[in-house]
Amino acid sequence: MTVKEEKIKDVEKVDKDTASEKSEEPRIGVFVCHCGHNIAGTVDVAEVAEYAKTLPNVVKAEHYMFMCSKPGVQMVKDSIKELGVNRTVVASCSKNQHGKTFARAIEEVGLNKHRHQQVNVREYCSWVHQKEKNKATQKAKQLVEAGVNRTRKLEDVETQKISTTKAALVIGAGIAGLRAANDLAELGIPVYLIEKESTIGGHMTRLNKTFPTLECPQCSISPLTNGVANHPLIELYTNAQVKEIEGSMGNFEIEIEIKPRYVKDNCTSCGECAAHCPVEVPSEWDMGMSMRNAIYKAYPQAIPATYVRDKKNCIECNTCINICPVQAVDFSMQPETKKFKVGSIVVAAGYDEYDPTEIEPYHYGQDGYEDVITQLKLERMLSPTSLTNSEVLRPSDGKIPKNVVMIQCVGSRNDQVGNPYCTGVCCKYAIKNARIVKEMYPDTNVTICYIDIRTPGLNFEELYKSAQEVGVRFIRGRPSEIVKDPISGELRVIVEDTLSQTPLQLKADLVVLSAAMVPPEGIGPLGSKLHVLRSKEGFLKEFHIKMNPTLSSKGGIFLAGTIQGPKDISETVAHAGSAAALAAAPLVKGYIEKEMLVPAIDYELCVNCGLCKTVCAPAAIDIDENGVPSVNEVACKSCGMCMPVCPTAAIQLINFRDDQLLDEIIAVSGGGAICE
Amino acid sequence: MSDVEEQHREYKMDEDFDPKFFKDIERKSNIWKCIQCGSCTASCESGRWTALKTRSIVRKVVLGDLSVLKDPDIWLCTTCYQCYERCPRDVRPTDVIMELRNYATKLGNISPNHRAVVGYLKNTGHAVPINDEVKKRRVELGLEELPPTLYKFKQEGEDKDLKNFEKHMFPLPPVEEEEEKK
Amino acid sequence: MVKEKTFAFFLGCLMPNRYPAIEKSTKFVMEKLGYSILDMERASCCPAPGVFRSFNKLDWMVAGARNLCIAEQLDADILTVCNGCFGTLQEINKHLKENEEHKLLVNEKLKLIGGYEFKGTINVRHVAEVLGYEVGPWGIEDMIVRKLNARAAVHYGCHFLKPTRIREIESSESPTIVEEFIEVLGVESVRFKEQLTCCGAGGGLKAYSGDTSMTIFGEKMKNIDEVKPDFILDICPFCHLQFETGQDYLNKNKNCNYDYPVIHLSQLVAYCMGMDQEFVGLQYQMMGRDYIFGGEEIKKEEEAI
Amino acid sequence: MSECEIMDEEIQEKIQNVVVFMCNECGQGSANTAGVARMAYEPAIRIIRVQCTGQIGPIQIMDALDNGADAVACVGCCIGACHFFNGNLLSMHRIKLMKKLFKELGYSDQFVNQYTSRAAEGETAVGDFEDIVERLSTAIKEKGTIKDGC
Repeated sequence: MTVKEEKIKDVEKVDKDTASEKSEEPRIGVFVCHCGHNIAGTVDVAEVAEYAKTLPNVVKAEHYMFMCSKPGVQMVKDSIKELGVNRTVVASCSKNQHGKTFARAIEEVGLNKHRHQQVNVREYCSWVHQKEKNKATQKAKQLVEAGVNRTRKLEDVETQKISTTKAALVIGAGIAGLRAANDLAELGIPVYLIEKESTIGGHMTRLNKTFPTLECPQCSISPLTNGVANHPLIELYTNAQVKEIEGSMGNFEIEIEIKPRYVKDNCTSCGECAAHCPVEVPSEWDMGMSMRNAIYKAYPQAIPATYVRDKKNCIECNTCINICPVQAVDFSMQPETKKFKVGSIVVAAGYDEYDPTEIEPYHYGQDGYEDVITQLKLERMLSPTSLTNSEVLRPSDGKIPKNVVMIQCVGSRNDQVGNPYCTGVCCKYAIKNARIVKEMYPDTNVTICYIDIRTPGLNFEELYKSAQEVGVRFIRGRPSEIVKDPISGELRVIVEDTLSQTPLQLKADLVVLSAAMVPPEGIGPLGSKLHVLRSKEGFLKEFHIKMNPTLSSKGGIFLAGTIQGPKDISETVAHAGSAAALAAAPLVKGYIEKEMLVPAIDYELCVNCGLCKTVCAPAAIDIDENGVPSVNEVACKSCGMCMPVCPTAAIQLINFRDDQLLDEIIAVSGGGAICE
Repeated sequence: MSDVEEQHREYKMDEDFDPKFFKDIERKSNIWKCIQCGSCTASCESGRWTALKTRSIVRKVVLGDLSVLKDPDIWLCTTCYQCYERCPRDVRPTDVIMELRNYATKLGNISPNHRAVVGYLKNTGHAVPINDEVKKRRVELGLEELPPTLYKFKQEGEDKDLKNFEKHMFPLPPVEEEEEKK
Repeated sequence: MVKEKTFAFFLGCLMPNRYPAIEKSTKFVMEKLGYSILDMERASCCPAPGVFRSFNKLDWMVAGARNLCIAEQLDADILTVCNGCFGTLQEINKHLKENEEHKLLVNEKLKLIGGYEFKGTINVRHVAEVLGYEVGPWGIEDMIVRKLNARAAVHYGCHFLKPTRIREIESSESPTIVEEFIEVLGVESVRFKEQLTCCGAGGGLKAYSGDTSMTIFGEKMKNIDEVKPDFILDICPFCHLQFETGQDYLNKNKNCNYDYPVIHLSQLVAYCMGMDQEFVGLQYQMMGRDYIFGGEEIKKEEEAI
Repeated sequence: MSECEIMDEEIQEKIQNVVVFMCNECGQGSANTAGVARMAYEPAIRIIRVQCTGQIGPIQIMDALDNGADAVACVGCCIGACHFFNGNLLSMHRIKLMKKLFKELGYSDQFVNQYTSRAAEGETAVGDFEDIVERLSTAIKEKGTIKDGC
């Protein structure tokens, strides 16, 4: 008796008691189907049925022309009613095809549908061994025998209806978050919308015009921002971040931490405090292209309109407190935390623009190279609310540039920097900006240095053609370096025009880098709080790129927009809409139906090693403080991967326990049936 | 294909290329992933003044165009490694050009000056042999007249290493006669 | 293991056979800093990468490995003063340590030409890197006897920093190792256009076609001439040779009249540490013969030179 | 004439049962497609459906070999497409370790194998089965079957 047998024996002993209490002595019904000639043509079904009779615990063994037909199914039901059969085996086609019909049939007669075992003797046996009839019959016998062994110890698995809290959390209030929040609210679901910054709208409020139709972004985002701001069902929290997330699909407990605004809500946003505030720092919202005070509002149409004080730069001179006509400024506000329950979470944390300082030959951000900017900074200069009132000026001397050179693929399609992907967006917005600049200053020569112009989709090729017509020069070559002449201070972009094979040195008064889209800065901690998997590029990983691009790796958590990967605005809105719809489904229905095919932990055997937690991809196993694991049944995907890693076989997936599998393996390996 | 067409044929066919030839060129270099972006030629300082176009050399290797081996431009590279640093696909063009030079020497196109340098190495152990004027300076500076390198031991008669250099190292194909080369 | 504070001094070709002054000043500096310098008997050419690696990569590695074995027998790291030698030896050393297959091939041929066997127990160091990082500006401060105040055009060369993934010393786009070091000597590094480009001599180009190498060098000299430095500071005898013969060639053929003295880092440091001007060897060089360093003596306890 | 016929008789009847664990998603899907397309393969192949090949540990494999199976194989989804994220990678890793263990014990390491397949491709599954039988027959030629304790 090897050590393994003893171990299995003890487990069996434990299981036998629990199993037998629940389902009295097993009485198995075996039904072999002819499936016309599909099975009977190769396998001698009568012989198989005869053999099944001889197996232990088998009380009824029949073979019939078409088991899946009405009379066939009725035959199964009768056997349960009359002979008290409590486990059924049907040897016919595959589980995906008719497994469900027999499962539903035995459920109608009061038997738990998991007590049925489908044996595939058609696709796995008769159809593929048509030349070896004798061997096919032997194989069919063994498969049926395995089915019988397997069904002997099947336990009940009931499907639970778990009620869901009818509320949703949306993280991030960019265009994706606003869209998702709005769609959810329209379905009557209360939404908690939290935003890390002090104002909502995300990157879109910074843009000057959006491609391909060059309409201004305010008109596509302001209905959403206003709609969200005063929607009865949406609670908006700005300056707020997720602190803790517990629970699983359908019932999450969320704790958020709201950083203080130091300005009460009765602020009429008259702007007096900012006007008199002595402190001036570069404004992050304006990408550093203009200054803001220590107490500020990001941009005139910001929502919420209340001002916010930046504690780090504030010198506490109290002028804002004294000057405020409604005494809204209050330095004593403390960070507060809020807890609430939600059914689903939509993550719409957006993206960050790649910081090109890492590419040293372009000297971005080094002193003396102020005229090397990124596309977002150019958008800020062009936009109506900019400091330069939408004039394009050189940051170094404020003059209008004579030569503007745009460089594509900065930080993307670059293995050295570790971003091998192409965002598919930089070409579109570079061409848009190039055209706008060329139209504003016809005698400035605008050049785009590209590797491949990628403008797929409707009316983007027209955008490309219109830029060419207006006179934007396109040079195919990736610039290697931006050189500054120390004496004249003039920038030159060194590039090879690969189409005419001539190395060029382009004079450039202003260089605009089309920087890639990279995962946002706070993605690490957010990802670990949500227990979701991330792709190798750092974005959150979708469940399946085609079948389910908006569900994350964990049930109940959905991804909207660029947090899942680089997208342009129209794709983001479509993606956010689908995320909202999927997130709303369990909430509108009110419950989640989940088959409780989940692991059971035998705490006598468990040594608290925590290995099961490491292997569980949907993070459904939580370890409490003294190391005892517990299974979060709703989050479990019943994949069974925790079983082999458990050193003491303490965790066993119901109906896939080691001994249940062992019985089936024994039969299939030719070791003969085992009896009770 | 009559030979008249053969002469004026401007287009190339698959037979003119032999991509297998460069199969194991610098296995580490990812030359087959080159997207022809031109960063290498743009950062090439020698290419600004000469006909050296690194990108088109890499292109010819990827296509398997063997004319690149006879092309004198590959000898204009100063191995400054700027293209090696700046290639977004990590193709390491400097190593590729050095490898091409290896193939080229096997075919025999070596410049006479380089051949002379190999000669110096083989009989003095140095690419730049010493001369009397420098010997005088060394003495004035208080250093011994001959540095303790191979050349000094050759003067003192035991130069077995140098003989081995002669025998085993840097075998160069013989100099073809003039007319064959043209 | 490798002995502390000792270096096997790899001479190479250009230093001993053209600019012995650099050899003299390097020995002087190292001994003053407390390092013991061993002679590498039977060392040969590194061999020069431009010419020999272009002919036969395997034989290039074998010749280089032979020099490494000599240093391994002395059980000391190699010290070089030339970018070419440093580039070759460091790359071969690192490559053979990582690539088993080539190591066997090379060892096989090494046995053939003299019974050497590459083990990979030493590292290859460059004088600029030893001074810049190991000794550092703080280490040399109190050894300075003469503090200059001059403006120098620093030329890094190519093989010292690049390829960065193999040399792993410092970024090749904005290096500061030499600038920071010579600041202590009272020398201010003056920026000029395209400072980090190549002097035009490498890759066997100087031998292959002298005039191409001179056109590249001409551009370099034009940029240097714009900022009018006091002297040109280099860390490689081959660049040293190129700057010397280049200025002479441009003066003769392209009617310019450059006369910038070309000084190697070792010469500069040796002079500042008290070696008298005569040993620095400017008088043997073609350019800037009569350049007087200037700079005042630092009146500290006057130790004998 | 499918390749398995030309195998000589003596090896042929030595192969009685080959246990193949197939995952519920793509593994058994490809066997299904092969069945629907009537692709013949060696009748000794016995298929067991499991939730994911990541669920199959050394215990199940040793059980199968203990009880008379001539070879064991796992067919999971292809890399990156596992419905439970890394099930197929875990089982690939386990089977690699078991192969090493077999070799150390002196058995041929061809008794355990891991394959991946896609639900839509029947030929991949049949190709895997033929590969299992072929490796098994070479192993038996060299060292005999696992039963007679080679």
